[in-house]
Amino acid sequence: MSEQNFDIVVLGGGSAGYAAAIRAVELGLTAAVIEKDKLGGTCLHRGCIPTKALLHAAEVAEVSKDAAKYGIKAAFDGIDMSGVAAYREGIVSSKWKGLQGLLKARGIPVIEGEGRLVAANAVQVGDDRYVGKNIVLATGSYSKSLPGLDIGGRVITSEHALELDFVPKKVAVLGGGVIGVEFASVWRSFGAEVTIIEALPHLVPNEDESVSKQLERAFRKRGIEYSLGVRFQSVTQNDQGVVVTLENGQTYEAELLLVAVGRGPVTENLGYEEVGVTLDRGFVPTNERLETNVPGIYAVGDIVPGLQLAHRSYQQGIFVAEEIAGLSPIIVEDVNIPKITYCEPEIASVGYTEAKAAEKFGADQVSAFDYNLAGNGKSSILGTTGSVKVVRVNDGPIVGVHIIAGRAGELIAEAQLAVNWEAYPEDIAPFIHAHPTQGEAFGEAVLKLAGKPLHAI
Amino acid sequence: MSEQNFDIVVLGGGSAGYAAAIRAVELGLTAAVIEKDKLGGTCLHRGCIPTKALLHAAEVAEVSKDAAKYGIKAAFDGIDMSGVAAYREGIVSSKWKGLQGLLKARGIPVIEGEGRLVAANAVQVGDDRYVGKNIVLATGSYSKSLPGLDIGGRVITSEHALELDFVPKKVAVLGGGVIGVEFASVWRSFGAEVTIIEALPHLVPNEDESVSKQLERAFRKRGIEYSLGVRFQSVTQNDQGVVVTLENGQTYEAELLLVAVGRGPVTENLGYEEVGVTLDRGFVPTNERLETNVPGIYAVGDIVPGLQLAHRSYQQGIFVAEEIAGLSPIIVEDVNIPKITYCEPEIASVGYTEAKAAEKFGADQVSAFDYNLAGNGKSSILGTTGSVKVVRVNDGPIVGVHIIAGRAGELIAEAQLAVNWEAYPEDIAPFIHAHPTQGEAFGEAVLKLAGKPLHAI
Amino acid sequence: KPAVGGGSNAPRTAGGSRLDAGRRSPVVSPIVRRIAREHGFDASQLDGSGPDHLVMRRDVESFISDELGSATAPAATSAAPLARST
Ligand SMILES: Cc1cc2nc3c(=O)[nH]c(=O)nc-3n(C[C@H](O)[C@H](O)[C@H](O)COP(=O)(O)OP(=O)(O)OC[C@H]3O[C@@H](n4cnc5c(N)ncnc54)[C@H](O)[C@@H]3O)c2cc1C
Ligand SMILES: Cc1cc2nc3c(=O)[nH]c(=O)nc-3n(C[C@H](O)[C@H](O)[C@H](O)COP(=O)(O)OP(=O)(O)OC[C@H]3O[C@@H](n4cnc5c(N)ncnc54)[C@H](O)[C@@H]3O)c2cc1C
Repeated sequence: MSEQNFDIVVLGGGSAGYAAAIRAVELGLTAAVIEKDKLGGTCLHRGCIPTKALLHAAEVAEVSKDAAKYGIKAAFDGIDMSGVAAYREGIVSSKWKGLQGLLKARGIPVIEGEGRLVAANAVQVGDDRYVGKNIVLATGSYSKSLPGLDIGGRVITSEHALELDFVPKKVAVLGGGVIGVEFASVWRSFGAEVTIIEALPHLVPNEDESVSKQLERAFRKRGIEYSLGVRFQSVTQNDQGVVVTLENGQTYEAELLLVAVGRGPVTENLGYEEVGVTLDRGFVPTNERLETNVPGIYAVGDIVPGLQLAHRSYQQGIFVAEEIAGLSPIIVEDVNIPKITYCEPEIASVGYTEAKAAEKFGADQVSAFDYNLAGNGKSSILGTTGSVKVVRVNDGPIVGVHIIAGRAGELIAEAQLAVNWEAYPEDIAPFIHAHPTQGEAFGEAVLKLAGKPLHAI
Repeated sequence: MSEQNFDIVVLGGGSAGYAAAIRAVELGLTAAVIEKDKLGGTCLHRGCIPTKALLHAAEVAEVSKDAAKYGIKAAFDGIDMSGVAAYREGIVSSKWKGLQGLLKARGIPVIEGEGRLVAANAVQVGDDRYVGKNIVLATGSYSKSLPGLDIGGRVITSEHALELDFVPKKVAVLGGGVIGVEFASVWRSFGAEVTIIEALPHLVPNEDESVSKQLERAFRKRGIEYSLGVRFQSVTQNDQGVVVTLENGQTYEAELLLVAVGRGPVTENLGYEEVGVTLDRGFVPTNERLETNVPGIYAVGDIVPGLQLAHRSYQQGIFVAEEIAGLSPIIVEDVNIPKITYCEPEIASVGYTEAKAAEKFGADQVSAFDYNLAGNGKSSILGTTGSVKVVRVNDGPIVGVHIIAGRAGELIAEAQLAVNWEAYPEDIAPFIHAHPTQGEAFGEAVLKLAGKPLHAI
Repeated sequence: KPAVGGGSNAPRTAGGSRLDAGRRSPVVSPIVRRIAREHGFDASQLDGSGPDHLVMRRDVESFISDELGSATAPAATSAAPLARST
């Protein structure tokens, strides 16, 4: 039984937790990270990084299949899943090594083991007690299921889907959100027949409706099937496969069912409630400065209600360290955090959808322009279509940007600055985007909203 | 013999000219464009667009060759140059159609024919006279050669290189600037042996030296040879090929020599001097509001000394129309215009190089950080390396951003806003970039300069 | 040397410009506009030292330190970025 003291004890070494620790030591504080599994958490080992590796392998497959369109002779000859696995694991392990080195270089102890909150200022790991002037809870999230839907056998979650050593012939995906459409996209590129089952009326239902509709069209063209607006009822499985039944009686047969219905917070049996931390459906509510109801205990990352994204986790981790150090960092609202969905075509957005902006500012107070990428040279060269929609308050700032296109993800960085800095289209208009880039489409939409369209009417 | 009157008569229908006309009619002015060849000019027909199509075909070839690294089975089987040509021509002709439609919808007459400035307010085309309250000269540029170096036979310029119906076995490229390295990159991906001959000590000599050096390393790895710092002396050609001799006596044999030593202004024998427009080595000097020494005559695009880029042409075209309309548009300095070189790896930059910033602001007044993409997840996933360098004035704004990486081009849009809006690293730091993107590398460099590195030391 | 331009990022002295309610100088940086707003004035009422009177960040910052007697922090650290109710 030992006791160690730190300015900050961080429970959970995912994106949110390690960012808090890094920023803390930069500010001259001492910090320790307690991690029961692998430093880097969901994002590095089971989330962002390995899925994006699969998605890039899928892109390579698509490029190889389509090469003739560009005058390149190449014969696509299938997927080598062990090669895909080696590539994916190689990326993850090199990033993992880098991250471990980073914390080591910073002198941040990473304590291996399962931690439990045992007091408002202490976490216990086995026999050892880690006392912090402040505690940061960062225990992350897990793949949820639906009531009565048991995971196991042919009914899998994203963790399992990542590691499949074969390409299913036919697969059903429950949930048309980010994770569902990303796996659907990969499997389709790898040659599977895919059906997505989404209870809401649209795929990626959190995006601007025009983006959802374009994704639906694009997926249909790619041969990805989907059922929208009808809820899942039950699934049965046997040696051959699964049969999924919807509430309207419709059934789907497949080799596997991926359950991608969201991520729940990891907060059970960790001592949170015993120490007095209020939970709300398992999540940890905080004030806008990320402090829980117990003074000195903060929460960051996926356990905090709102967007579940790695860069929000980084931001919150940094924020809390600065807050504890007395720096009064600025608050970034969830709506102003960029979101990317890495299916093909990609989706990227920041700020209000057109509908939400109309609700918030009044329908007659907002204008939007959706620039079709058919007018964008670089997109045509890449063989991709889609659009860039920009939403502004009239005589006011840009409040939303919504993009769908191959490679859309990189285009949101600029929009993030525009929205967070409350730029008017008129502020951006004098700075013509480099030609030919996909980013020009954002420029064209902005020029149009500034009343001076160039390659648009 | 007819005479027509307009508010603005634009001589030359390239990027600069048509942009001026479009903006003019938006502002309620009347405008006509005189074009002797094809609307869209160099950029659309012989420049930006067709070269970027070739570069994308090259990318497809590289992806096909490398597919196994990502677990994709694909057999690369060579280049089908007629397929490449069909793809390239398809893109150009569809953009051309779109552009013609755009001007038509705007009601802008495009007069076919070779124009000649015959008075301070008039351009003559054949028997017809077009009188403008203002004249905008936008006659663009052509591929230059060196004194004593005749173009012809196996000694070609970019216009010819674009349309080659075969892949040369071995090719020499004179000039390691943008156009030279882009063609070198394409040909190498298509299987040619390539040697670049550059008189200055570095490839892409206008870029930050660290970028030039990284490009040189990357090209060497790709098997692209180069000779730096020694000047071209002469070339001979026969049925078999060319022999290039440098001033130090070194010779290079090749099938073809591409001359890519810059672009000269198209201003000869167009009546400019007769009407009193001062020329400087063929270029048209202007004041900072783009007016020539003859009141009412403006110049835009490649004939104006400085960067020769399509988006600068758009910007200048728009600027002049607004200036004539009395809107007092803001001036964007050349240094703050983004530049992209689309070779593999791509280069993108805006603002001052580290060396230029030190010269301008004082070496002890600037700081720079070069974030290595080895630390960037998305770049590793894409299989690309490189770096993002950010240069700031201490306690002051970001004044330069220099990127080299696969797909770097799209990353410069954000940097363009940061530099032109005088952002401090501290202004950007709270807005963590979406994960995983290549744009995060810019974010990491900025965080470091703001004194709060995340994935860096 | 390009014909356009004049070194807008140079730390040129901004010269004690005063607010003038009748003035409408160009402002193109939302950051510059915001720093001014957070200090209770409208940046476009300054006589900018950039090309064509463009109001540069240095103009706003020197006005704040000379006239308001306070130092400026980078815009983002000084306040929450938005009060988005129109
Ligand atoms: C398939 C998938 C794809 C995704 N793709 C993206 C994407 O592309 N971009 C993006 O921004 N986000 C993506 N996400 C979301 C992203 O992974 C999460 O938002 C992020 O990982 C949350 O970070 P966190 O630190 O809050 O939690 P986590 O990363 O879950 O980390 C929590 C850590 O706490 C540890 N822990 C838990 N309990 C204890 C305990 N009692 N003791 C010690 N340690 C404990 C866990 O082992 C874990 O390592 C994806 C998620 C998934 C599942
Ligand atoms: C190989 C290559 C690649 C390039 N790649 C890029 C790139 O990726 N990105 C980028 O930004 N820039 C690129 N550029 C540069 C870009 O093409 C030029 O900066 C741009 O085209 C300049 O526009 P402009 O309107 O000034 O001139 P131009 O496009 O040259 O247009 C001038 C027009 O005037 C017409 N004209 C000339 N004289 C007369 C006359 N007497 N009467 C009537 N018409 C006349 C010509 O026919 C022509 O159509 C590239 C250039 C080349 C050569």
